[in-house]
Amino acid sequence: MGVEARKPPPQIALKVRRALGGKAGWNGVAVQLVFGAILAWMAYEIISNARTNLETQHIAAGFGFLQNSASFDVNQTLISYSASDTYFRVFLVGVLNTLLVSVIGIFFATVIGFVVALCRLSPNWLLSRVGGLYVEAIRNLPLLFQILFWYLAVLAALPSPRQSVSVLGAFFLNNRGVIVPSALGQPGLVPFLAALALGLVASLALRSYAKRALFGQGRVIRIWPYVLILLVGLPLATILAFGPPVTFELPQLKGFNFAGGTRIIPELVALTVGLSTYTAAFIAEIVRAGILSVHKGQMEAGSSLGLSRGATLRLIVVPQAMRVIVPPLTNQYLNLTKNSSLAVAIGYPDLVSVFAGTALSQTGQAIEIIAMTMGVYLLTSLVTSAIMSVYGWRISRSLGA
Amino acid sequence: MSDPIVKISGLNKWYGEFHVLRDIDLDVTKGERIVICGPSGSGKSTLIRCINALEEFQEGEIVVDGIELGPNLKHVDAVRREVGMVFQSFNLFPHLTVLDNCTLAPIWVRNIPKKDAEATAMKFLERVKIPHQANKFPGQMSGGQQQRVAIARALTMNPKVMLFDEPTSALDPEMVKEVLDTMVDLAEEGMTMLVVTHEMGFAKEVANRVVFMDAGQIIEANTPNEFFAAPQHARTKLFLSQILR
Amino acid sequence: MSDPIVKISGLNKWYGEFHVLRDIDLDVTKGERIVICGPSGSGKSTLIRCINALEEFQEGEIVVDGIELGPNLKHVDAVRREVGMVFQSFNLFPHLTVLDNCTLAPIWVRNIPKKDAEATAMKFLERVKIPHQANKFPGQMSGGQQQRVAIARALTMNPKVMLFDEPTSALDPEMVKEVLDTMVDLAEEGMTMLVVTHEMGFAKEVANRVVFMDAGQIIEANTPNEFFAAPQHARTKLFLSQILR
Amino acid sequence: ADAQTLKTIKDRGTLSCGVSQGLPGFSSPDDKGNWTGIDVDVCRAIAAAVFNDPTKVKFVSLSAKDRFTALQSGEIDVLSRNTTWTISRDTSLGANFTGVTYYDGQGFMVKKSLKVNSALELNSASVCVQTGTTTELNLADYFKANNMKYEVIAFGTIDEAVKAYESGRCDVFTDDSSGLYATRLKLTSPADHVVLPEIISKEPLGPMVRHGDDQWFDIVKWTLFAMVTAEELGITQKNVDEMVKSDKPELKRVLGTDGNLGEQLGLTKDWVIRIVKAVGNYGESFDRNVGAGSPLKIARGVNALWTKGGLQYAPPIR
Amino acid sequence: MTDIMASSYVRQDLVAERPAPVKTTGFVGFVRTRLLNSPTNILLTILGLLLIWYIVVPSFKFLLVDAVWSGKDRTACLAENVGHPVGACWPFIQAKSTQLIYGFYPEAERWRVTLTFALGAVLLLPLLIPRLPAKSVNAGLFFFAFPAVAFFLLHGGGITGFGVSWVAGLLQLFADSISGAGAVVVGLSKTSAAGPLLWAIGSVIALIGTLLHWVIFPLTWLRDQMQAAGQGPWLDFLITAVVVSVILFVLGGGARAGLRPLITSLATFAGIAAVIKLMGLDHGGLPIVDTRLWGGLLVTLVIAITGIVASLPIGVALALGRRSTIPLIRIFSITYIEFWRGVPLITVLFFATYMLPLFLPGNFTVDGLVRALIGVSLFTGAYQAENLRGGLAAVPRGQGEAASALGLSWWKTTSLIVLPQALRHVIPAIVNSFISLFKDTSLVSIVALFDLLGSLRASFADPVWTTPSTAFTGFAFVGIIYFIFCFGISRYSLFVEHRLNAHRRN
Ligand SMILES: Nc1ncnc2c1ncn2[C@@H]1O[C@H](COP(=O)(O)OP(=O)(O)OP(=O)(O)O)[C@@H](O)[C@H]1O
Ligand SMILES: Nc1ncnc2c1ncn2[C@@H]1O[C@H](COP(=O)(O)OP(=O)(O)OP(=O)(O)O)[C@@H](O)[C@H]1O
Ligand SMILES: [Mg+2]
Ligand SMILES: [Mg+2]
Repeated sequence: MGVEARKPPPQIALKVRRALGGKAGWNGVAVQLVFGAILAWMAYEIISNARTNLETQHIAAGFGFLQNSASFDVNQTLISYSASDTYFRVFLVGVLNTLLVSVIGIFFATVIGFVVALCRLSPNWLLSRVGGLYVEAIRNLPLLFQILFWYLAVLAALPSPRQSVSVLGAFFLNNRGVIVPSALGQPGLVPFLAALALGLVASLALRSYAKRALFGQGRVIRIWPYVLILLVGLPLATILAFGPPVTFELPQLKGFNFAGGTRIIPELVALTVGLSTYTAAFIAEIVRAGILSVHKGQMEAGSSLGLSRGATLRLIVVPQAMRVIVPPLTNQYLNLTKNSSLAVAIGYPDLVSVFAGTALSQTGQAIEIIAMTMGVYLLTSLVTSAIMSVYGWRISRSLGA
Repeated sequence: MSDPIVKISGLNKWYGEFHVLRDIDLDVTKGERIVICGPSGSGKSTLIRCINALEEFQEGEIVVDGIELGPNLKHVDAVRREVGMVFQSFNLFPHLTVLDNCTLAPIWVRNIPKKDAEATAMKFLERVKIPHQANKFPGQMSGGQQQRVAIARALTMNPKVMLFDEPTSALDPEMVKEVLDTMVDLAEEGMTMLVVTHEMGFAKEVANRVVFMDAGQIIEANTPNEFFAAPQHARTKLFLSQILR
Repeated sequence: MSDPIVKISGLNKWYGEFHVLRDIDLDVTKGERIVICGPSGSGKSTLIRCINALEEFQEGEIVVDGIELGPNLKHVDAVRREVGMVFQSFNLFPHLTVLDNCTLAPIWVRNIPKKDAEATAMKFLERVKIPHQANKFPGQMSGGQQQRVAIARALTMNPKVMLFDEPTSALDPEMVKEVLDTMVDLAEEGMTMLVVTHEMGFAKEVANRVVFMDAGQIIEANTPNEFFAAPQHARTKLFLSQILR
Repeated sequence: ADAQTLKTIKDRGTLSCGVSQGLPGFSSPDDKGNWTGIDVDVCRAIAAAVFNDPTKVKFVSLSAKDRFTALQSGEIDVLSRNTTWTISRDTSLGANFTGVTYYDGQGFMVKKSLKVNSALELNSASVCVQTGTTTELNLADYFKANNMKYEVIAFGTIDEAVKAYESGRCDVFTDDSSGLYATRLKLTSPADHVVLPEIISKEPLGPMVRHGDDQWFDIVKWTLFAMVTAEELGITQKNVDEMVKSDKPELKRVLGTDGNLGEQLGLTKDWVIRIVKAVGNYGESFDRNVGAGSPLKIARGVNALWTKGGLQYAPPIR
Repeated sequence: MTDIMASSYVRQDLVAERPAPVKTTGFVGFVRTRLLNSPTNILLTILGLLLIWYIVVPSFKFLLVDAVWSGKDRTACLAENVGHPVGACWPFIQAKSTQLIYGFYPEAERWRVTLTFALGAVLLLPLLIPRLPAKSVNAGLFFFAFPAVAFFLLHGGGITGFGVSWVAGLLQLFADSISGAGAVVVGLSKTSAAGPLLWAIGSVIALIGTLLHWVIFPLTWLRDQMQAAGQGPWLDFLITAVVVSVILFVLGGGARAGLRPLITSLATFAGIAAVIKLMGLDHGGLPIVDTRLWGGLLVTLVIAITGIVASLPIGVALALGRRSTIPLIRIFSITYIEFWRGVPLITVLFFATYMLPLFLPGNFTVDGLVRALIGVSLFTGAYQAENLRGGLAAVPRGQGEAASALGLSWWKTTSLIVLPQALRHVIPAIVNSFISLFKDTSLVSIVALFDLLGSLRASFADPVWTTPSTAFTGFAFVGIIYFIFCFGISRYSLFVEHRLNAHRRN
């Protein structure tokens, strides 16, 4: 009686046309050809101009310069570096310095952002106003302005090394940065670190054990006293047993500067302060929106089931808010990383400053160096957005919408 | 019927300057099913939320199963454990499966082992006739199914009293019935229930008492038969004439 | 009635692997009014959208007023000019006034001077009885009014055939009638119409032929009298029993 | 950037000249944006030679780190920005120096209050420097050679470096010694700072052009030589008109009344006259910008003519 | 009270409303409920008060109480001369204010900047007030006429040709390049293994170039004739006006559609002619002020406004390209967008400022400011594309279908139905990107353009004004300017958003 369902006809010609030209078919192919020709023409123009320009100036293109020695110094390096190292090492130094400032910045931006968001959400009128003031003021001023402010204005306000502000005679603040005692490893260091690691692992194990106990037998275990013992007691015990793990070398004013101790340079401080306070204002808005996006009924449903306020927040509100928060939050992290390139304005040796700045002007290999610099940033953001789309895909699956 | 399990006396509540609940006195005995109705804004939801300590009140007293909720909201947690609540908008947790929705409170509040909690939850999910959906997320279910899960979730805490705040008014007409059926079942098992609803069929079938509220006060309370057949107060008459058309 | 203005033969369509339309043959003569009905998902909307080239199809042929639409959708623009379409969800352009909605296509497709286009549009707006609303925005009108504007908008292009895809199912009950009345007027003026609808009253009153579809096929087609009085096929009977209750 | 620089400039109507962002005596703008300085004079001299109008110059202020990219890319026609002549700059940068406008050497400036008398006492000091300069490289060499530790803080522009030095971020500011004197003038209280006696490097500063256009290279090179030659021959801004009438063979050649040396360069016969009228001879320019007639008051020293025991020596114009 | 336990209860007398026992409204209630309702809240209130105390009071003191209001140089702002700790040094701002606004723009010519600002404001304000009529004319003036006028006002100079010359020049450049490419390929063929093939390809390309030259010959000839005649741009203008008007007239449907398009076109050209005459563009125009002399707020505004105006069409094209089904176009759009969004703006600016000429023909220079503008526009365009993509996705599919069902082509559907709706959806997002663009203009100070922030930094270098409070004063002043602009725009965006939402509701 009825017509049975059949397989569709293959229509290969149509499919090929679609693949080549999209919905527009052959017209699409034609458009593409023209467009491709224009692109090719532009690429040709650019390349041929660059080639003739470079040729007439006898500039050697290529990455050979990376092996030459840089012969300039950098005032903050995470890996050992001296003026006789290569430009490639300068590149690494720059990348690491960029990562350093990004990681620190991201940490503080997140902390400040969440605190400000909580202030804004607080039932306390005054505090929420203060939070709002912070967000509005910070968001409406250029970041470069803020970084320069922190650097120039605050640097000018700080005293010289001889008039340092000293805390307990061990920490010093002056216009050379923050000087803290540096730790020198002692024989007791290894057991101490081992104990610390042990304590950490054990605490984590305890936590999952407690969760299992709750789920398995319905036993509630208060774990914080044990955690305290593990994390504080155990290391203390090793100190008693093996002696102190480190001795501190106190900074001493010697000559012009402090000798001994570790110094955090003011460029790093200004940059991280600027980046993290700026990004924090945006994060605060994201977090606030995320938390407000969780319906009020969810909180009520939680409390009507007898869950405590803390448990409701932890088990119900936060997981739901996180879905809303995480994607834009990642964007802000990316922005912060990109914005760290403003370091060039205050002489912090990040990638743009030492590599696309100093190395470029010493070698003149503009095309190669700028390409490498842009490549680093591009790679970071592409990898991050790839991770984020996987995350987004998993969320939409679990929501089952 | 014996001692009251919920005892409300002299309850007064204000929102700012606005006097929402005025001198409410209401005793609910064990096993009693009370339907509360009244025009919009009359304070029904507010009253029911006061019983569950979701709202503070300024005067009066609510005693639930011997635990006193003064104006200071002492004993809030104890009361909440005795009282289950079902909301108009379900308020299921969208990030948890149906089963996890139902085991969350038993595990974290009553510290019941997960296995046992799941067994109990499945029992109640069977009672609301959706055991096979246990591993779905709320977003994948129809409104009626969601509301039934919400009922099951409240039941897993073994409450002595169940509060319903217009449980069917956010549902498509076809789904109203399945939820009401579940509530009727529950009533037949002897659960003490306070239900805010405009489903008069349900009231007639199930309620021991119908309470009519207006302007924050209890205007009239009566058995369903008498209430519908012979309303006493002018406002009740007006309201019924509108709603029964 | 003379030569067919719409001629569908051997039409087959797939969504991916899913066979939505199966061997559809249907001739519509000039002035004929056809009502298409059938259960949800049976392919009614898909069929009607094929006629307007809003969907592609893989096998068969559709000829509208002598213009052929093969599987490759040749002559799309020519066909669309001959065919007017009214959607379930109106799809009026919210950023344009009612008048602009109606003059847009005449001006930009037929290159008619704005003055003339406006005069024509007003004529059709009068026909659907809302000339005084011409300068309102669609968002400011009721659903019924919006749907009537949508009909007027389609008419301004002087189509030879009008397609309606459940024009009343997104409307509140009070507004269904005003739209149906407009359609009845249109039918009386002799417009060729293909209407997907479940309004059986309309079918009885207006249609020359009722086509019943299920699972992507035309199961039965007959005059309304015979169709409703003596359905032949078992599925038709089942469907009618559900819908006429 | 091909062999047509002169034509391009003539078509455009202005010379595009890269200068510093503000180094008094060499190139610095006043409040109204008028540029002065010895480097600026070189640009004006070229413009005068080409257009007979020293004002047809567009000055592009560049930081040290951007200057070579700007020259390479064709943004500027000539870089006259206290740039040190080195072999690597002549080769790998794709540009050539055309001569030396100023023989300089790198030095250090410190606050008087630090009571430092020699650069060898600078162990563990913080040093502010402008990035992308030979200064930055010499600094590394010097401290390494003398086995001293230091901290370098490199800034994009000289102003930033000076600002940081003044606000106490560094103990030492290093630059070419001429630059140090110039910089000191810009400090709030110049008297509180001293320039240390050590000169740690050779810094011949001069204009630079791109590779690949020998004609343009010659023009820039000989513009500078013309200024030096003019000083040698005693031609000054004031007396140039009279000198034209002289019948000394050398003067006639130089001033174009005899032969067509200027035209061989691609300019006009009277090119030297144009140059001297516009900016004067080398000595006049020196005096006006950095020497006795300027606030800098730098002595001629090695920058005196070779006839006076200095290094300035121009090949003969013939 | 009646016995509630009885199954029947009827309230006889209604309870009257009475005031709450604890006041929760008014100031006292406010303080009680929002500030002091629990111990934690009291603590938080104290914390808030402390914060305010430590931020507001010192700022107030610095900006007003301890400030110095007049003086000639730094000595006026030194604590030892004033006798108390010195706050803001306002005379510094007075001395530098023109530099902060105009940069080095010649004093005699500053009226031109002021006039441009005024013109912009006069055109922009009515555009921002939703109630005022004639939005499209206004927008046309602001987005098309104003930029051109502003260019000639700010930069100066005149025109020697008009449409014909410009088009001819552009086409000739294109044809030259193709011929050049052909020659290069032919040249390659001599050394390459696949010589004959390359030779053939090269010849074909060269031939195309030659053909192009022939095709555009009438145009170039016309241009050369006009230039030889030395008439100024008027003849060219006349020809352009006639040609464009006729094309518009014919495209608009000829006489049937009425004379409106023709009249509009002629009126526009009359306007252009008036401007040319008024500003004397036909004989040189105003004296040229090189962009190197521009600075301060002027540069900030020029970059921000040009950036936003130029980035919109780029964004629209890319957003549509990203939705296109044509593979190459989609891939190109995605690559473009992801590229620009992945790199920091300052590397883009650096690239545009110092490296762009490397990729241009040797004798072809682009002004430094223009290069920054190009960089900023391309960069912002990518962000705008993403904004717009959101807007396009928010337009229901039925809209496009309804339009196609009416017989509108893809282009008309997109430009008449889809885009206008999408744009409405994204106004807030666009305004937000304007704010970030406005802030980001400050980065040009890193590539040696003196915008507001750059001018501020430059002014710090002036030894005449160095005092301990100079930096703070400068930052305070410039910060206030930035804040007023950004905060103002963001409030405006909120207002527009609310208005649009209100519109959607009814
Ligand atoms: N948080 C609040 N703040 C101020 N007024 C409120 C608040 N919540 C409710 N109200 C007011 O209190 C009154 C009673 O509200 P309630 O929700 O209890 O009414 P209801 O009888 O449940 O009405 P409905 O049938 O519409 O749900 C209403 O007038 C309402 O506007
Ligand atoms: N774009 C699509 N892709 C895949 N399947 C589709 C698509 N559109 C419709 N379908 C499927 O095709 C079938 C026919 O759809 P159609 O909309 O034509 O049904 P209908 O008869 O109009 O139903 P209704 O009365 O619900 O409107 C349905 O099963 C539907 O799920
Ligand atoms: Mg309610
Ligand atoms: Mg349908």
